[in-house]
Amino acid sequence: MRGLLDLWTYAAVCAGLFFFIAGTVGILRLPDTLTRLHALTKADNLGVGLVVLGLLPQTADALAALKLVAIWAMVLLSSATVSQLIGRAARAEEPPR
Amino acid sequence: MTSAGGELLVLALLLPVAGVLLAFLLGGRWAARITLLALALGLVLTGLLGVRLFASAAPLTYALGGWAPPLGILLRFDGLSLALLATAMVVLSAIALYARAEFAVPAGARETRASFVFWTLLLGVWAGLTVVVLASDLFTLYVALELLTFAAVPLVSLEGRADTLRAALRYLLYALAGSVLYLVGCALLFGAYGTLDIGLLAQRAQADPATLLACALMTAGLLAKTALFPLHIWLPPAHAGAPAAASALLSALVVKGSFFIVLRLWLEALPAVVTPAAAQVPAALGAVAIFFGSAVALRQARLKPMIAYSTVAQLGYLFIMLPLVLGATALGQSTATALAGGMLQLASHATAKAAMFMAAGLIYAGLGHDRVADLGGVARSLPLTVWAFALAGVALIGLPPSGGFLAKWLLVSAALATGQWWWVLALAGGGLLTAAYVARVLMVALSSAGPAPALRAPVARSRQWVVLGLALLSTLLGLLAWVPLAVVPLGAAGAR
Amino acid sequence: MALVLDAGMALCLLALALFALTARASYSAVAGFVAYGLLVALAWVRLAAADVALTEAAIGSGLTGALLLGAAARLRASESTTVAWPSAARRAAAALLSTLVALGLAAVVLWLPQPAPTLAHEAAAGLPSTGLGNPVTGVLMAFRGVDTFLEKVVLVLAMVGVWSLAADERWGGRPGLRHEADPNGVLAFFARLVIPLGLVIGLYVFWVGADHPGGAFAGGTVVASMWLLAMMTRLADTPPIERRALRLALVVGPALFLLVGLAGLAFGGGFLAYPEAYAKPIILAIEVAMTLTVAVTMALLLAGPPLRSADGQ
Amino acid sequence: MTTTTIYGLLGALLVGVGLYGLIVHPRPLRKILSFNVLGSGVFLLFGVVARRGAAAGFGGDPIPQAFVITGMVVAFAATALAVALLLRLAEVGGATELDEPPPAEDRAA
Amino acid sequence: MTTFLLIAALGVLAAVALSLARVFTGHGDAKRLMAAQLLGTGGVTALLLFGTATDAGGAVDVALVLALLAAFAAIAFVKKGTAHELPPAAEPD
Repeated sequence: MRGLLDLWTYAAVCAGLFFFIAGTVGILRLPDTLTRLHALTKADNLGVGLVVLGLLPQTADALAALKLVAIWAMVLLSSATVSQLIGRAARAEEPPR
Repeated sequence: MTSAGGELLVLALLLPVAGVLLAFLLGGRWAARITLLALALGLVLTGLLGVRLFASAAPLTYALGGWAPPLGILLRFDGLSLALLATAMVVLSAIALYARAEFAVPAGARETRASFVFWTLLLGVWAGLTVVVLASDLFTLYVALELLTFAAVPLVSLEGRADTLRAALRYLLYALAGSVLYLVGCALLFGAYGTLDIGLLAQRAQADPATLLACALMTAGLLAKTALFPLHIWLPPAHAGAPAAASALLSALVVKGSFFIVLRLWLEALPAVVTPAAAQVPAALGAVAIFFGSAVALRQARLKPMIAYSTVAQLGYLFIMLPLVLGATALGQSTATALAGGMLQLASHATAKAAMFMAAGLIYAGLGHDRVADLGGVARSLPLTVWAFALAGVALIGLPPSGGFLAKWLLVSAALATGQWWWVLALAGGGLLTAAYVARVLMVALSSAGPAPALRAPVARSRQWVVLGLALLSTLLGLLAWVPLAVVPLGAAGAR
Repeated sequence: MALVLDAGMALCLLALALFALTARASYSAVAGFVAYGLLVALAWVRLAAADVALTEAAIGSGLTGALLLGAAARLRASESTTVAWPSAARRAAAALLSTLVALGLAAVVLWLPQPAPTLAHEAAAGLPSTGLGNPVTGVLMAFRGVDTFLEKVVLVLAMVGVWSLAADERWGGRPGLRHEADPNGVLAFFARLVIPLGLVIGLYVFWVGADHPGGAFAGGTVVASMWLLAMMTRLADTPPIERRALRLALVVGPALFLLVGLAGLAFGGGFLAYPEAYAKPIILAIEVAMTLTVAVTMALLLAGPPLRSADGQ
Repeated sequence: MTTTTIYGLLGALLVGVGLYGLIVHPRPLRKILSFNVLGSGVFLLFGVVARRGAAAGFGGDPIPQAFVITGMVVAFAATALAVALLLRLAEVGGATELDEPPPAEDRAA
Repeated sequence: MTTFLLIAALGVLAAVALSLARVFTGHGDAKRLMAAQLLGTGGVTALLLFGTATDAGGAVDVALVLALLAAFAAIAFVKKGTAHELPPAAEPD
């Protein structure tokens, strides 16, 4: 059982890390703000989410697990809000081509 | 760890703090009332503390919460504490009486900005100084330094003009840099000895690199806060730009707080680390400050900047005390003469400088300006005020029977006894320059040529009497020669 | 591997500090500093100081960041493009001094005595009589309670100082400018969701502080940031500073500390000595008051001096 | 090389960087920023001292950790006061640079 | 497991640092906002990873507060301490 859970952690954290790296590559390589935003939100939502999911089996108790989920929820919420605002700021700065 | 009468220390600590909290909560006219009531209580309490200290002939102590150092914090009250606290109480009371009219809430208003800020911060300065004299833990002393900084800086910009705001900001940045440097030293000392209690540090401290670096950084930070040359440049604009009552508070008392911590650090926490040779450095800076500050004061066109530069000079005298005390310790002599001389200089300057700033404030209030060249004949318009200015000047110059005279006499004796004759030059030369800038003002003010200047606004007699009383006290301080000699050695450095 | 992480973080921190110092525009520098504050909080976790990490996360990156960002934005317009730097000689002298201090500190820190002196044993021995499980809370509230008490007084004086910068005719009014925000906009929506969550987190951080990392400082600061969020999204306005209830909230923490101390003095135990049976409830009561005071003070320190009259104009 | 060594060196370097900025940078806001960098360097030194004193089952000596918490709150209050002063100065007087000689001589005219 | 989680934490931090370098060299509010958001999430993730790896007490609580305050800082970026919301144009509905 333990081994299976650890395997899940390895897999999920690796996947999360992949999205972080993908997000970074996106920010470094993509041409304009809106497309970079696309990359950024992948890191936020999927990267954090997968890492949280991966760490869940490693937590000691239910409260710690709850806190992990709350962190993810918070990141999702702020990411959704902030990317809205970034989009708007981008529209004001660089008019659509 | 708690001595008999230790509860008095707690009450002395809580009184100004309770004053701050109550004045903040109630505000309005209550702020001034609370301050005056608390100061009256504080004077009584200081008297009681003095009596208890003499009776026990040993420091009063109180272990807070029953936790003894190194885990807990010890309050400790010795002769040096009494000297600073008594001075502070007298000067604070005089300033409060002087400021009562200026910072009253006018009829019809519930609360005004200047009144609320002045009274709460005056109580804040008192609280800070009380913690400075009582704490025997270097971190508690850091909090005390911050109390003083946060109480002092807004007083500078009380009038809200751009130049005072700039002076306040510069002062704040200097003070913060000083605090942080002090804090680095605390980190090193704790890392090396596992305590910041002054008594325990005195037992444990050795002259190793960590301790030396800590001592150097802490001293540098404290000197920036005390405005010792060349870290003085924040002081003149800050002290000259504040309202007179606030200037008196800043110049007479606030800078003394950080100086007092230098004494605790050098003479009590780290006596095994600092040497008489090391003490030549701050004392030499002090000597430069005496000549530089006085010379610049002589060239000021206005009264308040002149008095502010005089503070730069007078602070220099205080630092000459360090090599004299350490020299006496090294030679196995009694440190009482040098300590008493230094503390008397502190008390003398505090009373005289507060009186002088307040006299300048009255002249400003009466004439609407304080340009020295245009003060001709003001002695006939405001005789009491000019008398007060002259008496304060006598104390600053160090003419008998003033406290300044006795202080310099004691310092000169200590210098000769420890074979450090060169400090006599600084002590004497400074007196001459001080005489020059005081005389320059008095010659104009007392001139009989032309008509007496008309007063723009009436100056209340009661306020003039307060200033004169304080000036008189500083002039007569020298007659009380037995007090400092008896008080200061009580439980001070070396008697631990 | 942990050391590689530490070294990487240290390099990032140093780079961000240098960036904050050298960036041309103040606004960028402050943005760098916000990032810096966040990383410092991680460093505190690495130093096994979770209480400090919580405080740093709440104060260092959160409130200080918001404060400096606001200042940089407001000064942006008045910031001249060129500033007169000190002469090369003065810069060199300052660089020499700073380098000497840094090198001296580095050398001394490397050669601090081994084994390191510590008060952990004394703290562990004293902790049971306070009823607390978290030694840092024990130090802050019991062993060195007077430091905490006096530091609260520092906050009161700082509050007076910030308010003292109001114009005379605005005295008694509401701090800060009125924020503009659409009550149906995305920000308000976000705030409505986050504020309740944040308040719960703040109270949780305060509550666990008795036995686990947390406490009044971090908890109060989190609550403060939620109140500020409500102000920024116009769900709440700053209260007029003449209001008696507000003044009470700003002093209740130190005042309760003082009263409890006096009671101890009066009933024989001594100032700030808590009777062992009631130590924990008394400390918790002080901490509740303290959390309120910290929350209100931190938020209003950030809001600045009163700029509007009491009726909000 | 240990964790405390790395953060000790970092703390020392940050003190240097912050001190330099505080002395040299002409803009007050950047001086305030430098003060915060300097402060966090000092706090890290305290943190290293605390970490080295780990004993009695605690991850660090709680006394220096408490010092840091107190210091951080004070540093925030100081930053708030400095920023308030700076903004008021900008509002009242325009120029915010501190290094020109103070015109104390002529203001009462 | 420990080493793996630490490497993952290092990876996240490295990724964030790389994109930060890019973002900080650019101009405009949108880029700075992206930096703030990215650092917030990256920092929280790295903290969760190495907190679990080294069993650091309270690391999850710190991450919780950090996530909350990162959101707060992001809003402060948008509001910039001024009374106005960015962009100055009215909110679309």
